[in-house]
Amino acid sequence: MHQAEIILNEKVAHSIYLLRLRANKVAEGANPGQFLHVKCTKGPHPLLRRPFSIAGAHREEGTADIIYRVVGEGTSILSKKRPGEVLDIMGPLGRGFPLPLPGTLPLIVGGGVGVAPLLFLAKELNKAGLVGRAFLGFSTAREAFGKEIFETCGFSVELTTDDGTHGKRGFPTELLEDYLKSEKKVKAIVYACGPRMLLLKVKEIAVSFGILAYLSLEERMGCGIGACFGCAVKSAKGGYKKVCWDGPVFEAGEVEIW
Amino acid sequence: MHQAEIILNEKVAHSIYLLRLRANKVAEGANPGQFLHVKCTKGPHPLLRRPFSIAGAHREEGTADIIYRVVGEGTSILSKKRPGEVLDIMGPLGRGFPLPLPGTLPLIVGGGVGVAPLLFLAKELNKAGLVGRAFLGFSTAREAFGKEIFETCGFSVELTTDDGTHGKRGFPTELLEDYLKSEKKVKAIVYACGPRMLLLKVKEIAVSFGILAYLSLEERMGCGIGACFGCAVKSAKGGYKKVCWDGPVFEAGEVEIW
Amino acid sequence: MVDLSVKIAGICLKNPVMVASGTFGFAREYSRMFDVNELGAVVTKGITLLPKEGNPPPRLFETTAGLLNSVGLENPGVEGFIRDEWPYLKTLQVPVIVNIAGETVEEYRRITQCLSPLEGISALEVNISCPNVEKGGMAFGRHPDSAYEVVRAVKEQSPFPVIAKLSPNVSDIREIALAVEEAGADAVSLINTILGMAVDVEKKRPVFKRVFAGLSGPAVKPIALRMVYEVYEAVRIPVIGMGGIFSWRDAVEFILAGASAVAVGSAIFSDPVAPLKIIRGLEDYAARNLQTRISDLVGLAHRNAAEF
Amino acid sequence: MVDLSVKIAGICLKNPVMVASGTFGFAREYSRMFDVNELGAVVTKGITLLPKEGNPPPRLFETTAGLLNSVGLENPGVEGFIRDEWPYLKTLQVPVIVNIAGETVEEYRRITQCLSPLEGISALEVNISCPNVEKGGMAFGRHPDSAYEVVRAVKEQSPFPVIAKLSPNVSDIREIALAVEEAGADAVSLINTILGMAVDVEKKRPVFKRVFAGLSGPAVKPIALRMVYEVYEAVRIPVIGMGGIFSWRDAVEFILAGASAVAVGSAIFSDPVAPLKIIRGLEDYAARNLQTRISDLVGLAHRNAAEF
Ligand SMILES: Cc1cc2nc3c(=O)[nH]c(=O)nc-3n(C[C@H](O)[C@H](O)[C@H](O)COP(=O)(O)OP(=O)(O)OC[C@H]3O[C@@H](n4cnc5c(N)ncnc54)[C@H](O)[C@@H]3O)c2cc1C
Ligand SMILES: Cc1cc2nc3c(=O)[nH]c(=O)nc-3n(C[C@H](O)[C@H](O)[C@H](O)COP(=O)(O)OP(=O)(O)OC[C@H]3O[C@@H](n4cnc5c(N)ncnc54)[C@H](O)[C@@H]3O)c2cc1C
Ligand SMILES: Cc1cc2nc3c(=O)[nH]c(=O)nc-3n(C[C@H](O)[C@H](O)[C@H](O)COP(=O)(O)O)c2cc1C
Ligand SMILES: Cc1cc2nc3c(=O)[nH]c(=O)nc-3n(C[C@H](O)[C@H](O)[C@H](O)COP(=O)(O)O)c2cc1C
Ligand code: FES
Ligand code: FES
Repeated sequence: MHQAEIILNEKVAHSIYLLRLRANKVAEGANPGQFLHVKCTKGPHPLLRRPFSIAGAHREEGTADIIYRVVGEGTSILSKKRPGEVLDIMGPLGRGFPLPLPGTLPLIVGGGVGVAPLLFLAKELNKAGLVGRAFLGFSTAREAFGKEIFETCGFSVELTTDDGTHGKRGFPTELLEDYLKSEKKVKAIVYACGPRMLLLKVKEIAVSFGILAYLSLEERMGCGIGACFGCAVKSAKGGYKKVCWDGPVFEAGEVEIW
Repeated sequence: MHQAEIILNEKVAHSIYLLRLRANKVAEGANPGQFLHVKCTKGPHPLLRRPFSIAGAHREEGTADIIYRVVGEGTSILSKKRPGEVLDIMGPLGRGFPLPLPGTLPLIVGGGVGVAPLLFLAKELNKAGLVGRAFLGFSTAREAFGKEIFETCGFSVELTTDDGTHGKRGFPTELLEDYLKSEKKVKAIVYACGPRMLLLKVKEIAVSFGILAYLSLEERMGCGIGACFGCAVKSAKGGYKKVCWDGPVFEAGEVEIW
Repeated sequence: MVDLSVKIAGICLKNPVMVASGTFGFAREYSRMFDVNELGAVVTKGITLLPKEGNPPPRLFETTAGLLNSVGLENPGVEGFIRDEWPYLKTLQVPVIVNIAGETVEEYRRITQCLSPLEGISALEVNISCPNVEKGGMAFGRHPDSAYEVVRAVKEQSPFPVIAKLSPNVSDIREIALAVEEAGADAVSLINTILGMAVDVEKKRPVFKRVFAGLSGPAVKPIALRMVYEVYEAVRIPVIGMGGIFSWRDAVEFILAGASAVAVGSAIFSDPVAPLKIIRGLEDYAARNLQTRISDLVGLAHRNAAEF
Repeated sequence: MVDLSVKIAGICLKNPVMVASGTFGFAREYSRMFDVNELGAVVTKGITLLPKEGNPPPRLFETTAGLLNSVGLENPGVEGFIRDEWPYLKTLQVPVIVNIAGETVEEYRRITQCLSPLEGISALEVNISCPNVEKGGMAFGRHPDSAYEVVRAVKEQSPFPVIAKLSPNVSDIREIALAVEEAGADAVSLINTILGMAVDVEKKRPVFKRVFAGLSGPAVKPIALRMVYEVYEAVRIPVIGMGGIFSWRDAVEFILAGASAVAVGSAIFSDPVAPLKIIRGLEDYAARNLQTRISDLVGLAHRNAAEF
């Protein structure tokens, strides 16, 4: 738990904000896929913290980013915070994306604000000398973000929108499938974050192509550190796993998404 | 109920703020002693509106003022509002101070933030060609406010503080009593607002000197318009009166303050 | 066009949004602020046989997202009501439901007799759930037998439909609902306030002179909703749902849980036109969900729960 | 210097602030964040005889100033607890209270037997109030006879003091408190969560698969406080108060209402060090009020209520 100063809190797309925090511990220790558990108010309502994936960590500046979509009370309060204000955060928490084995091509699949942790991942892959492909989907053009960052990291980026206003009309999982079909011999690993339907589809594709996929899941969270059993996801082996502690990133085969 | 734009929200003394609203209806219709019922947040908590006396109405500018002390959640939220934001208000509500009969000397007794409605009263008395004396009490020097305004309205002002850091050490009711003792023949009317102890003392003094006193009372409020029976004050005739509807200003003999 | 009308206890409401007893006075107060004829129905403050002083202040205390009240049924008595309040109420173009309370079964019977001649009353709401009085009130609503007795007595005298207003301060609200249904109630309304309290940490004593008070407001909504859901499954008479309704979303939750109509109470203090906003919100919701009649939504959560 | 220590059920706590079962895991999780030895006592997640999977997601849902949970007692079972959690817990320098639950009286008896050999357990907290399981749990806590039976069975087997954790979902919590006192409970703790629910208005069905869930958090505080006040008057054994405690002020309210100790639950999710802040707040409060012993404040609101 620390009090982190807000450096920046800016709209990057329609109802999507980037929030930058001065947070040395996060900047130094965070892995892509981990999250911050953020207190939106001091008061008793909304009671719970809100989890957000870390979208970037800048070790030199001692800062870290989250990118969030305004969907309800907590994120709406967040969007009104100004630089200079202080945010109470816990983290980095959870288990992030494992780096690919040498010689494996990273394929990134992101949907909507689920692109956030994948930006951080792309940067870290790039630092490790790895580049790959990114398939990104958004509802509509004005909600798209992040393309340039993937490109800066050396990724080739393909985009879809649900309504066809930007990139191809359709879903990024279709691009993934097409790519895998066309590149049969490639040894790939998939990293995905986005709506449940997207994750489900990625899992299906990974199974059918026999490749490894890592999915970042979402579940409502209480404690964020494994103490309350609130963030259960069905384990493939029976019983439940904790999204906050065993995840949020899981190998697709570990969990039952639906 | 109207949405009033905030023009100004400034500290005027330690933990005391003046908030100016663009509110034509209030500016035109308000009488001193009436109050506004203010919604501090859009959300469900704090649930209730907060009542504040009208501290001034500027008909020409179409604006009205309240002066509030930050004591809890609601007023703390209020103090963070900025000019340009909009406040949801009900009012002017309640029954204010009746003007004095001709030839009667108005004596004003205010304690702490209770001085707020009396500022408005002094201005209206002045407009009506009436001036008098004001006895104001504060806990300590840095919480004092309003003296100059009474003076501008032609009132002679005497001050007390509980700790003697400004004006006389003691309470404004002592000044009132001293004054009435020294000016036996004066035909006076007392207007008071402040903590319960002050009102009680004013009532006692009024009774013992046989003069009329009007007191502005406080009670926790729900509806603010006489519908919920929440803001009861014991009536001298038995039963209860509603502070929001029958008051907040009562002739001292109408109500039992303790 | 969405048809918002609902029928409860033989009364037709043009929309399912009423105001909760005790939070809307006798309608006249709020009629100065907006057109109360836009409401689905008006429910009056609780009326007793004789005038009632009510409890000493403080009577209200805010808690986190909730409100404790200890008004103690202050009201002008049935005669005062008929003399001072009814003349205005009877001019309304929406159903007027009169909320009644008593200390004995006999009092409930007599107040019903006094009100019987008033043409234009749409229904009586029998308050067997007020926690803020020394005698009667909630005491009746906590046991099936006494609840039965009171409702039976009112029903026997009343030319109007009878709605029984239930107390949430019970182990099993279905038992009470079944008892009042058996007694002839035409509908049930729930919940009344939940028994709560607050302590003044400076004075080191309870905030209220009567120690306990009734909790209402958004804080209680999940509890109220659960009880509506339970009662809907237990009885065949319509359910009027209330307790913490603040937005149209809350109202929809109650309707899906089984409420044929809803009442807005404490939220009115925050926003007097909350009921009107809720009506509009319901209309939009129904339209968005391709429902032509709001009444088709009543209890839908039960059917969908079975499938999930 | 204020003496914050209190004694409950024969256990000495260096301060009256514990954590509530189920919100603090097995202490190890939070020990990574702060020194849990600063707490008055640690209470574990509820343990059952056999491992329990718990309920399908979603398990949590936020309401206005409250939290609905349907965790369903997921836990590793008593053996798993002894193997995986106890080794850490026994190293703590503060009292450890183990919360237990069962579907039958026999299960409560057997789990008590399994735990009996563990030296270092300070007390058992008998959960007869969990609303999130199919069998047992709250069912026991809603009737004086079954509450008596469970507590009696545990008490007979237990070498440790026994705390009975009461359900608020009853008409009269004093009846249950009296029954467990009679059964030999050394203390009572209250409240567990209140039965509530939420409806998903888009999916038009209950949010939780089990429909009902348990409400906790600031929303329930006035109700919890009232029950503590009631129970304090009814029984002679000490009362541990909980339900919505968020700040030191809330804790003081519970203590004045009759709680010898308090537990912080949901607030920990908002602020993991809330219990520590509350301890400091209590200390300041007591000092400001010229109390040298916090225990002198217990129940003070009752004495002061009589005079006002
Ligand atoms: C590991 C993880 C990482 C996430 N990363 C991001 C991210 O990078 N960017 C982003 O925009 N969103 C992210 N989310 C989702 C984000 O947490 C929710 O959008 C946010 O909590 C909504 O809060 P609200 O108050 O605005 O909405 P509310 O009005 O409270 O609710 C809107 C919806 O958000 C979900 N939600 C609310 N509270 C929680 C909670 N405590 N835990 C989980 N879900 C909740 C609920 O499903 C709810 O229906 C992530 C979630 C998880 C679990
Ligand atoms: C007719 C009237 C006129 C007032 N005029 C002024 C004024 O001009 N300036 C000023 O600073 N204050 C005024 N007050 C008091 C002001 O309403 C309270 O200070 C304010 O409501 C506190 O809100 P809070 O949320 O900051 O404090 P909280 O934390 O809620 O409570 C602090 C205290 O304020 C009181 N309070 C809270 N809610 C209400 C309510 N709905 N109605 C009445 N009292 C409440 C309670 O006694 C409480 O103990 C007036 C009160 C009344 C009844
Ligand atoms: C100030 C106040 C007064 C009330 N008076 C009555 C009453 O006279 N009769 C009654 O049956 N219910 C009364 N109630 C209960 C409400 O009608 C309603 O059942 C309860 O407040 C829950 O709804 P809410 O959360 O929307 O307020 C009163 C509630 C409040 C807050
Ligand atoms: C997520 C969660 C899990 C809980 N698990 C248990 C449990 O296992 N055993 C138990 O007796 N109470 C359990 N409770 C109830 C709490 O211990 C406590 O009684 C209740 O939450 C009220 O306190 P609060 O409002 O401070 O949270 C749980 C509560 C929550 C929120
Ligand atoms: S959020 Fe508490 S265990 Fe995951
Ligand atoms: S505040 Fe409702 S009657 Fe005065």
